[in-house]
Amino acid sequence: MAVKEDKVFEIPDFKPFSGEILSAPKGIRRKMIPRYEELARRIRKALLIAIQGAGSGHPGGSLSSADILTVLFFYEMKINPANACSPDRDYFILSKGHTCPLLYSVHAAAGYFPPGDLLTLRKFGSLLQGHPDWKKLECCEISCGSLGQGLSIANGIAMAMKMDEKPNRVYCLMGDGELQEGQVWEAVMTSAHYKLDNVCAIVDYNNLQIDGFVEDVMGIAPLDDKFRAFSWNVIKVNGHDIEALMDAFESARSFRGKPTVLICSTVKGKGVSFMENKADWHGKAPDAEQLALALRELDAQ
Amino acid sequence: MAVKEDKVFEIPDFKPFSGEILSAPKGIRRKMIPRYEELARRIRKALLIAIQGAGSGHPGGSLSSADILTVLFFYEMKINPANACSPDRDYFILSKGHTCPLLYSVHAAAGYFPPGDLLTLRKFGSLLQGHPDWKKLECCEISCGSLGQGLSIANGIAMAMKMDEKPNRVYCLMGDGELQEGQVWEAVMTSAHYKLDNVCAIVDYNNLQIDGFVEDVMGIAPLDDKFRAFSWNVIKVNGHDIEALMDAFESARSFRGKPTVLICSTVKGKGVSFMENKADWHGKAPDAEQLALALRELDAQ
Amino acid sequence: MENKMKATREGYAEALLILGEENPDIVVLDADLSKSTLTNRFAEKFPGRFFDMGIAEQDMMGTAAGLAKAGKIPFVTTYGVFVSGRAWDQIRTTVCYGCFNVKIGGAHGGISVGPDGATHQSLEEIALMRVLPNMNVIVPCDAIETRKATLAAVEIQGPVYIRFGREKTPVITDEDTPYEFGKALTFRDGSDITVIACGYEVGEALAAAEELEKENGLSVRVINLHTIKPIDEEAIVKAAKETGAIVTAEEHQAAGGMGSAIAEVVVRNCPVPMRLVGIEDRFGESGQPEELLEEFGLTSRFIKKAVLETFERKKQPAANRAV
Amino acid sequence: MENKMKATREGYAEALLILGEENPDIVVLDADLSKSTLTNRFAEKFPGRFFDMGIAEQDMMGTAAGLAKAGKIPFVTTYGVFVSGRAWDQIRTTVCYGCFNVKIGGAHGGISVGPDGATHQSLEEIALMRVLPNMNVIVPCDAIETRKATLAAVEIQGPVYIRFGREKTPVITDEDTPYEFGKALTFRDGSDITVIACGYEVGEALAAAEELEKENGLSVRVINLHTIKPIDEEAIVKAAKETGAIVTAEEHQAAGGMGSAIAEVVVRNCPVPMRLVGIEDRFGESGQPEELLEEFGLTSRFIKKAVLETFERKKQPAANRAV
Ligand SMILES: Cc1ncc(C[n+]2csc(CCOP(=O)(O)OP(=O)(O)O)c2C)c(N)n1
Ligand SMILES: Cc1ncc(C[n+]2csc(CCOP(=O)(O)OP(=O)(O)O)c2C)c(N)n1
Ligand SMILES: [Mg+2]
Ligand SMILES: [Mg+2]
Repeated sequence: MAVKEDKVFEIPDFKPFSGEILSAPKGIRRKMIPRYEELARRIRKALLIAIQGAGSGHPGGSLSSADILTVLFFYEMKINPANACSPDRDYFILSKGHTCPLLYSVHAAAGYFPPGDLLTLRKFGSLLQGHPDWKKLECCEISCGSLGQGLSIANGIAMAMKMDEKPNRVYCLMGDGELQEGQVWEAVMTSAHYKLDNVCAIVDYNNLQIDGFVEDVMGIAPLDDKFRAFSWNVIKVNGHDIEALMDAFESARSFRGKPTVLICSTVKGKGVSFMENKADWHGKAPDAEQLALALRELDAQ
Repeated sequence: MAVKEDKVFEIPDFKPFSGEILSAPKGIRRKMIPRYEELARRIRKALLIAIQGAGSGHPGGSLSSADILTVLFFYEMKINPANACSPDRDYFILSKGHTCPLLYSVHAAAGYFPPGDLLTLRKFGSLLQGHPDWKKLECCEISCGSLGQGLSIANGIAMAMKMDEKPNRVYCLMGDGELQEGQVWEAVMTSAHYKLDNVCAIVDYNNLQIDGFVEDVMGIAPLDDKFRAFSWNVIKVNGHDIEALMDAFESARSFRGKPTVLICSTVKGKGVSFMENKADWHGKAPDAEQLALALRELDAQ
Repeated sequence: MENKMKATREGYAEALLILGEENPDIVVLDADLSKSTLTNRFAEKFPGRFFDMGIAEQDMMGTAAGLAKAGKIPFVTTYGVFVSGRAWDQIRTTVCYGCFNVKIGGAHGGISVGPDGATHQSLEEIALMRVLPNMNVIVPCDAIETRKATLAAVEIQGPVYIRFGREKTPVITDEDTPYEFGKALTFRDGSDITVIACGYEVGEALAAAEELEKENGLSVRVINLHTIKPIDEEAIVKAAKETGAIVTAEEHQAAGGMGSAIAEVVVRNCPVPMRLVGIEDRFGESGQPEELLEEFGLTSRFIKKAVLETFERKKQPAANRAV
Repeated sequence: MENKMKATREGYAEALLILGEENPDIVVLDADLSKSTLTNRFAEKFPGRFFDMGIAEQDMMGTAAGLAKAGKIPFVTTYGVFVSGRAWDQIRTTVCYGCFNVKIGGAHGGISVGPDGATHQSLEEIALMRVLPNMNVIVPCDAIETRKATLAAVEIQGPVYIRFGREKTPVITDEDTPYEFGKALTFRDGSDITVIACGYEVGEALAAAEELEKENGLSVRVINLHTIKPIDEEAIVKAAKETGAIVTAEEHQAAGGMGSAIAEVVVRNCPVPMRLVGIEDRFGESGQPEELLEEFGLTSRFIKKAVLETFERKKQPAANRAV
């Protein structure tokens, strides 16, 4: 079945799921796992549609983090989509900026901006830049795209919260390849040194970077030992298991005296069989036909 | 006893000790520990005299590494003072460039240049720059002074040796404060990833940096766990025990498949009571009186 | 020739293959971008001489210096913004101060990188690199010149920065076009005004010059300043003296880059009216390369406008010279 | 006033204490050099608002951005060479592109750092910082102006780079000297030629001007260009128009720095003969500050020489203007 290259795909309707979840008290959300799964599926569809529309972008690492961010934004974090900069919000710092199609889709799903805007991704004049520009789109919190810088920023925010005795938490998502950047380890030292237990780092451990498998390009294993040797609280979790992620985030939240890292085992390209575990799908847009196939696959799950 | 500020102190005579050691076969050197101790003492005296003459410089971290470099240059490494760039030499990369008064003194002791040159340290037109400039003084191998860069360079040399199937080893001395630089951890990853067992890193673990104790400024403990988590072979050793250092270097040399780090416990300012364990003596020159006192103390040991 | 399009990164990759064949000391390093920088071609052909350093630009630069120390000739390659900016202190202290024989390939230079947006559009490397003692800086105008420049870089002892781009751009030279490191090329003679350009802008400058001749009867000299450091003072001073006005064009911040280097030469030797066409102190944005070149004022029509204005100033000495 | 000597870093430290008192949002970060940058004084007074980040300039810069994101006003301080060069990509992408309210204190600027030598002598920061969109760059001339500039930096929303030095230097302004961010100060009027200087070189320029008046009867205008970005185009163009020749002086590479920024303004508006006094594309060396200022051509006699030569060129229009 051939798909016309200029076909415009429609961003899925998030409301039935995101609305229901966001209006539920936290205690109840635990029982809504299937809705989270459906929401994550729609977020995956949205980001793929956005990337196809843009003709470029990064599907692999967006798909691998999709469940994590769904849980983070719709279960764990204190957010206020009507007022992105609300002073009592928790902060989310995307350090692996290339996976902003995911972040944008999550934002759209939560109601920060109209989901239709996702179709402007990477286009001239769009608020949805190829890598986030928070001066254009405030809910992104920071501008990023140069890897390895997010955790330092997260630490700075967390230090300010401690100074002001505010309870806001700070989350930071990094890639496994990204951990090769020395600045990350400087920041890892800082979080531990200043006992920033309001910091929760999340590693999308999908085993792939651009040039291939992380262990082939520049090995980072054993990652849990590394974080432990840097005096962090370490939680290993399946990054595609909604309930396990909920548990992990709760556990991180209640841990005192040390920052926590969630090392999330994930599959790069998760949800789209032909993208899964393929370095080639790190930074390539699907064409219309591939997208149609991907959407069908996602629907069938 | 007042010492005149313009008194010129004389660089000790290294020859009787350095000459004897260097002409002895390696097997015999083991039995010459007292001579090493005397040589290290003279090197300490020389570097203090040089710093006092310069009116500025870094005694603390020079004194703490003095025994290590004495063993390295006079026992462990293949060196050729008559031809600093001899192709079969082992390489020494000083990463903590501020402690070059020590490196220069070791070089002078080994005969790379006349010991009298030490009195030109940091002076206008001198080959002995405040931080090493290898274009002026080839035996320094590289120019340095910006912390955290040495191990990367060492890795590059080691990779070239592997490519060319050459047995030359590469040693790199770093400070404990210096390990806060992210580039160090990038390099630590690289040495392990490329299995550079011809690299031997040495950490002068003297617990102090400029602003105070390392654990107060930005903690790096537990250091052995960190290196192990980065897949290194770790040897902990007393950095002032000549024989233990000899053992450690030998053990490092025979270890295959991984780079080795010698984590050397040391005392900053070692050998001069009023400098020992004092952050203030990191980068301050003694005046003539203080120097005279220091030299007397060293002589009495 | 007119219509042939080829990315300058292709020229870099081709040169690496030639060099790899010729010289066993050539090694290539990349920071997880070998598919974009096209160093993967070298990696396939010479796997033992290619090192992927992961996403660690600082370490990559230091490692390259070590390789150079041991006699290799490393080509360190990644996106220009990261290789020049993330590793600047390493380039300064280790590579330039130590004067090691490290060749730096800065890929994806300029705004034409397109949809990736500001963070990936390298607009400051010329400024960052030319200020460093011992550094040489080359910005070739097309794929063929990039190949020649990369080959020539090996003849220079010491650090060299070569900037190239991602997008296919017109091939405006051919195999016979002379290339000499440090020597500007006059691509078009003219007497009324001179446009000095580098990289992609050379083609835009030529297009502008042609139209200016046809439409306005202006005789416009066009100089391809592929080597920005050391700068060809002679060609610049000659142009200033002979044509009395200069417009510069580069895919870079107007401040601090090639135009700025030319302005330094001009005021020291022969002050004439100038305009610097470049990016006006803004970060880039996402968009198609053509959209961006237009938005950021880098297409030939902006050069035309600058030429006409500057030519006017040349004719009105009172207004633009000393009282 | 003449003979008072005080290091500009003292002015920075004083300002931090005043700001700390006035504004609870002021925080200070240092990278293990607080005793040299004198941020240790702030640390003693406001321990809860001082963060030693260890020897990790990149992380320090990112942390500062995070603090700014959360409403604090961080002053990030360490040696200029490390703060500008080691953390350049962080300054670019996180601080400047994100336009965070981060103030950067670059200590130990210039060759006058002395015996530490090349690695510690920051000679490129002006070039590195002025090329960045959203960045503001200030190089005050003495301790009092440094205090004022540091206080003023807080009034500016967004990133500011303030350069100051290690050595005691003459205090040439007083409490009443006006300081306005972005506005050049004419310290001495003159009609034959203008010397525009920043930092330590302002004092050398004044000395040169006085001698030139006495010895050569020249009327030399001296402008203190404390703010290099945004640059005071008006004052520069006025000087070019009214005096017809400009000499610039800075303790920085002659290429890419303040002189280069002025040359850009001059050629775009009013081309006149210029000479750029600065470091001629060399790395620094160990030595006493005075020896180095002499060796690297930065004392008043070099400014004098440049003024005389440039004034000659001004008088010979044929040789230095268009044919
Ligand atoms: C400093 C820097 N260097 C290089 C790049 C180019 N780059 C973008 S994504 C990427 C690979 C990232 O891999 P990983 O962190 O594993 O991300 P994921 O697999 O989650 O997509 C690289 C090298 C960059 N953005 N920033
Ligand atoms: C990149 C960089 N940042 C800062 C400095 C300034 N500096 C010189 S020595 C030093 C402290 C080093 O401490 P450590 O590594 O423990 O050395 P040691 O105790 O052996 O002297 C600092 C911060 C520098 N030289 N390079
Ligand atoms: Mg990955
Ligand atoms: Mg130490």
